[in-house]
Amino acid sequence: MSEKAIEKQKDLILDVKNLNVRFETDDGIVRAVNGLDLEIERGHAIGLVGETGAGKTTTALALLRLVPDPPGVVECEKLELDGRDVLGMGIKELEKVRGKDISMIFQDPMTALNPVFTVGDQIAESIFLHEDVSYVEAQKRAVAMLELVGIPGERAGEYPHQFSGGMKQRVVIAIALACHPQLLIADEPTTALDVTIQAQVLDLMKNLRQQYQTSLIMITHDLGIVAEICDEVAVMYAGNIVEKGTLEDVFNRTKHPYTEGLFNSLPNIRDRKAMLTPIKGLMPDPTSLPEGCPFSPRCPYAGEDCTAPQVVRNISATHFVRCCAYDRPGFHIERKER
Amino acid sequence: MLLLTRASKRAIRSEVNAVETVKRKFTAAELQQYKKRSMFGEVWRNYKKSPSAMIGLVVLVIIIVVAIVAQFIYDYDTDIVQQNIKERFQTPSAEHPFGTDQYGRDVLTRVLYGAKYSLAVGIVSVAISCVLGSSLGLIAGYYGGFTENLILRVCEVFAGIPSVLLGIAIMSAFGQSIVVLMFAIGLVYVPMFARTARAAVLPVRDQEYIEAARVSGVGDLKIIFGHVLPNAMSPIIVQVTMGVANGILTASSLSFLGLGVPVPAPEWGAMLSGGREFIRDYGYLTLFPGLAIMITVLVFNLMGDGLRDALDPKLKQ
Amino acid sequence: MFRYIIKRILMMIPVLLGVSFVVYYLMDLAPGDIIAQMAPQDATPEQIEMMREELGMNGSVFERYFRYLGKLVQGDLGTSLSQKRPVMELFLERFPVTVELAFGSILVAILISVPLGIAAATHHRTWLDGTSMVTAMLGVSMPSFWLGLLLIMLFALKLGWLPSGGREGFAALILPALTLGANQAGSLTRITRSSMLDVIRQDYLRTARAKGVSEKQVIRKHALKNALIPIITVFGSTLGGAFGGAIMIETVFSWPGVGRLTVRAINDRDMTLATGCIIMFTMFMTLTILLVDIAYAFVDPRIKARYSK
Amino acid sequence: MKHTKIIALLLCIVMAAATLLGCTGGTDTPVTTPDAGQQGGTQTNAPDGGSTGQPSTGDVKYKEEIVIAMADEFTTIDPMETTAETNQIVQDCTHDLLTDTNLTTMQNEGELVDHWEMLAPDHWRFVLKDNVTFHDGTILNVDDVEFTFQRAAEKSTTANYMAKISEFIKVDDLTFEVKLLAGDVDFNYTMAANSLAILSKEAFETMPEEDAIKIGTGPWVFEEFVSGDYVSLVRFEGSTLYPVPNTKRLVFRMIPEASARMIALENGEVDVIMTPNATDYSRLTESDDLQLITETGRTQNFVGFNLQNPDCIVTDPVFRQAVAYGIDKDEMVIAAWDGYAQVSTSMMCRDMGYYADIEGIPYDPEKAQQLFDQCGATGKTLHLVTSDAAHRTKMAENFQAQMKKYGITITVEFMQNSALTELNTSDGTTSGVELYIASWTPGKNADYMFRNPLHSTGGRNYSHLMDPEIDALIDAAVAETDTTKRAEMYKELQERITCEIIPWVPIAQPTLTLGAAKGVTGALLHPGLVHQFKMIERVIED
Repeated sequence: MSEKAIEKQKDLILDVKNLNVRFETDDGIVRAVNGLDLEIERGHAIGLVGETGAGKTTTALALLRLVPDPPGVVECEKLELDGRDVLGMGIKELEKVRGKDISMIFQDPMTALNPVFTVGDQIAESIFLHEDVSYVEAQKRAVAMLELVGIPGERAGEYPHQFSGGMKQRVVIAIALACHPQLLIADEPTTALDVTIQAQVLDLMKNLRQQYQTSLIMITHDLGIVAEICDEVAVMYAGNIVEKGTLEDVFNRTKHPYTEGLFNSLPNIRDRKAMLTPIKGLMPDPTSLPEGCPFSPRCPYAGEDCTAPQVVRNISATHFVRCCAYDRPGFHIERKER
Repeated sequence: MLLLTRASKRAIRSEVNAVETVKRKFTAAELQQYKKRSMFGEVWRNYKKSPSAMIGLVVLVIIIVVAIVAQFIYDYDTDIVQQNIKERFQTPSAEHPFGTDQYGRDVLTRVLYGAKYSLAVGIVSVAISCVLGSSLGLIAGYYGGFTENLILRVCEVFAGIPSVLLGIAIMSAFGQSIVVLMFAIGLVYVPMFARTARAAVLPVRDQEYIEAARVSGVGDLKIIFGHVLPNAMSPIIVQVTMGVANGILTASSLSFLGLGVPVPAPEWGAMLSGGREFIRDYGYLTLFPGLAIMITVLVFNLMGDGLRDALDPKLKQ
Repeated sequence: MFRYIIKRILMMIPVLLGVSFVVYYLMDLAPGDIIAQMAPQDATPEQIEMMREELGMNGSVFERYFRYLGKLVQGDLGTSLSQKRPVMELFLERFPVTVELAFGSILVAILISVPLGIAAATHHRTWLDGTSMVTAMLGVSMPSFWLGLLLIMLFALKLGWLPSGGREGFAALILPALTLGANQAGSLTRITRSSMLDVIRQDYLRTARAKGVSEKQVIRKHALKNALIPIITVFGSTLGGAFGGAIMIETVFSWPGVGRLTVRAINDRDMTLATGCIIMFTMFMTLTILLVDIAYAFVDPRIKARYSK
Repeated sequence: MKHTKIIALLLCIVMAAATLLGCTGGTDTPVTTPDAGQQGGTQTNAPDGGSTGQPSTGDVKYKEEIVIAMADEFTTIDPMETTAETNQIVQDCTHDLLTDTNLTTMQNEGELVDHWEMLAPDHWRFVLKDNVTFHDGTILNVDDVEFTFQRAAEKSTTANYMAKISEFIKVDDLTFEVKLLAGDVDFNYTMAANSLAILSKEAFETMPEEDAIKIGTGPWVFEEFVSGDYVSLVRFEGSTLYPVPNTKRLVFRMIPEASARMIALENGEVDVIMTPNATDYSRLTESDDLQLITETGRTQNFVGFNLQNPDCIVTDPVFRQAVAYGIDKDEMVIAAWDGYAQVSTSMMCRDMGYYADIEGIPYDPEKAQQLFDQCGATGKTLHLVTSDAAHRTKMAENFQAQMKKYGITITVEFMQNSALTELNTSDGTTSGVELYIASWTPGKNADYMFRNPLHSTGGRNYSHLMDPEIDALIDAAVAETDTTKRAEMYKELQERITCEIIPWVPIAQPTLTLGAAKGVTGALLHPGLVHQFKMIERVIED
């Protein structure tokens, strides 16, 4: 009864059930995302954390249905954006949704902008496509958008190569936010930037998000950024979410051995002399994932039961973990003191 | 796989550095040898992946075998020189699968026997332009400055003249023979190789390991051939394969204009040229040599394409 | 930009002088000369000497070359030995005809290769890709004169749709342009494909898609303009190839262009005409490449910026 | 995915092959090769262009424009600048000569000259025809002839003709006399040189040279020339020497490829084609819409020997005899001309004055083999040079094959025609030439036939024959006024050259041919390929 009530309360902007993405290549089938479930409430910001190759970007692309086909094959039980079924959409409808309701900021601003069009045109294109305005009007709004991200409007007529990396990322953000999308996916927006610029860009995103009440998926491997911007955290490993919860849940009540490993491998700000404890081993080869829990070969707590298919376990209403060790009586993990 | 290769290459490169500077006992050549071997395996593995390139290779082997076997089963004097006017213009039949030509000679015999001319002209001329052009390109790229400028200008002169016209002019000047034909075509393609080789050398020229070799007193020639050349190898190999294709085509063009191999050698271009007059009634006279040229050229092009992909795995990403 | 163009044009001069010497010298090496060609069957030795002097063919090859060069640097290509008309006049009379053919063929090549290349790239590793590439490869591998003969047989003779040669009306251009274009299309398709494949992998196309730009627009607007850049760079050499290839095509299709004029001049040992034509040919080809480079700057803002610096 | 690529590849190859086969599918039709004897019948040609062919009014309709496809390029309308046949064919339509060869009777007749008189071998009198109009409306008189001669004397192509003249005397407006430096009983032939076409003096005085040169007396007026493409003429409405042609416009189009010319003719793009391919002869004769116009040729084709080559077996008369016995000329005629040529038994051209029908050397392979063995030629390798003209390359290739039967290897080198001329006219002891294939078209008189290629001072003595007896015989024959004695001398020359000295082995005289649409008349074939189209016309049926 209460569960149902909670469900009703939830105002989901995104609801994904059992998302699978695989790439069929000459060298074998790469399973990039495996049965991922994800729910995001309107106005929330969720951090998608994981190592390189965990399938974060692929997940993001799958949400926009932008996984290149071939070789990519996407299978999904349910993919709803703001209550609308994205899966069943025709290509025309989909094009209307992209950039309008859901936008994405890409990792590398150096390559994300088309070198042969002016930045103004690139922003205006998005507005022109989705809003019922003339192209002149779209360009005016593009200039305004540029100014909003802190670039003088008169630079709208310049080409990407005339901008620095940080400025380019601002342009990319301007493009993504040009039509005030309901959901913004930011794929490591700051990784390619200098530390000082990173802070500026993050600030900008934070402000804009608040201004437009945009929901956000922040893809990153930087837990610091997550702590700063997000309300919730989802930790990905080998194409699936292994732990999800509020910031509090995941950061302070860490449950999954992999999340534990992630935290342990962070440098300790208070004790700089302390040794780092990296996670042993490498990510499994996505062409031949181990049976059961994909993390088990690297997991210090691995047991016989880990080879069975993994089921999600609710720790609390907001906190989930995908680890069978919690079936073992009295199981708990050890986190280093920070 | 790609990452591994690159990483291993980088590793080998730094290894070379270390060896060169610290103890020179381990010769660079040995390391190159190792590198080459692993590279060859890698290239072959990549090459095998392309079915069209493999078809190209197989067909080429067949053509070469045919060219060789034809020399033994046919007698030049009786099968090539001798005519049989009474049996001229016989349309393809069991006895003459490709028919007979205006002199009553068997076209199949001539096409098979003629394979060696096209292959020889294509291969030798490209060998000439490759050796000459690559050396010039390497020298230009390695030394730079005035030498480079001079070589580049001279190459521009020869590259500026349309290849068929240059070919005609050379053939007119030195007379008609297969050797002149080879040299004419060879010369036509020198600038292409020079440019390719130079372009390949430029990024390598200032690499540390070259510097290291130079500092440690290794001779220029040794550096060029031991260190610089291997790096320019991939584009040159591709160029050679494509060059043979172009060479055969240019040779057939010159033959078609009546400036090729002297009669009665059954060079395909010359056969085409001879059969052109009869194309309406006896189309097979031009069809078969034309097909032979096309297939041979196609084979080299397919191989060139395959090699390019195999040598430059970037495209396979 | 302007200075850059001037520099390029100045660099052309030594090359053209080199071309003039190479051709002149080769022509001199060639056995037989124009006098033997022109003299009446019963000409006397005095008469031959007289003709030699009249045509400026007396003296050693270097003497003659430097005399020729003296005029050449003043922009005078001399008079054709066989036709007794200024070489420049003859060249300019015939050149537009070749340009017509070359551009016609380029047009054909582009119409074939750009859609084919794009289709191949966007359907990478499908049957469409394979077919396109093999078709392209066939185009490059066929001797153009042979293809020309086959096309004449089919369209002029069997079907009677198009004229077999000559230059009367637009219809006469179709077969030669098609023949030459098929040849050019081969290499152009390959370049379009690889350039397109390169661009298709670029992140900015993903950005465009994420913006909601339709797939058609992504290819036509965002990808093509970028893919065009390398295509344009080879356009210069393609045009050069078309000019070179025109020589064979002009022979097969009786196309009265400058290629045939030049081949004839070489055969006639008409040194001034042959040398003059080849110099002009080379000059036009070099200028075309320069023009293409400038056009390149207009498509790619990055390069334009580099020039203006 | 891998499979699709292979399938695509195969598909392409199959498609390409199918297209190609489609193009050449017509090869099944059997085409009989005509034998050499069949080609005697000359197609109907118009009667002598000068006298008849009045435009018949009423029911007969003529095609307004006739297009003639030429093999070579027209380059200039100036008769004194060229000896190329293509130019001369066009110039023949626009300009006239003092005397010309009547192509029907093969006799030298007056064209602009009404009649002439040899006052002495070195003194000639010519009387021009009355009321001959130039294209600019002026009437031809002696001043025009004098002007033409003066211009010719300054031009290197024609200077040799003028060098013979010591004095030009104008008697009246239509009569002039010419005094020569040496006696020449054949001077009237000199005046038939195409480059000596008579120009209008007044035109040169009132117009720029490039326009004046176009003014002639012929029935056609120069209209337009597009380099490498075509040259067009319109009929001369004021023509007085010749009747006004029934055709309004005459276009000479350049189509270098013989097969392309043929296709153009079949497609109706052109009305007449020059030198059709031998393989197309049957197509022309069998078609309902086309015709083959033929005429006995007067070009002697031969395999020659360089008699001055110091260390070569070709200087051995036995060897030369062996070659003469050894060549199967009939076979060579099929190989080179598809049978359309007349086998030569004598070195002299048939149908020339003083031709004696001698037996010559017959084909006898056994005898040839015996002679080859006797002189030790068997197993030797010899080098043959010739030009790249199609029939010569075919002759060479066939000769090569024939000699192989006797165990003699012939290597062949093709060169550009002027290169061959230069090589053959240079010093025979050093030129390195062993064997050559060439041809000789004696357009004029019998003396010309012998002197040029066989006299030690001859301009085209390719064989480098230096025989005082032959020289003396040639000199004596030209000075002989008694035609019977002269005929005997020429017969002796023919026999000695053909059977005894053998500086060359005569092979054949190819038939002259033109391809034309049905209804075309008035084309006259010229042995030197300067065909006459002055009175060409085509009747069209409604």
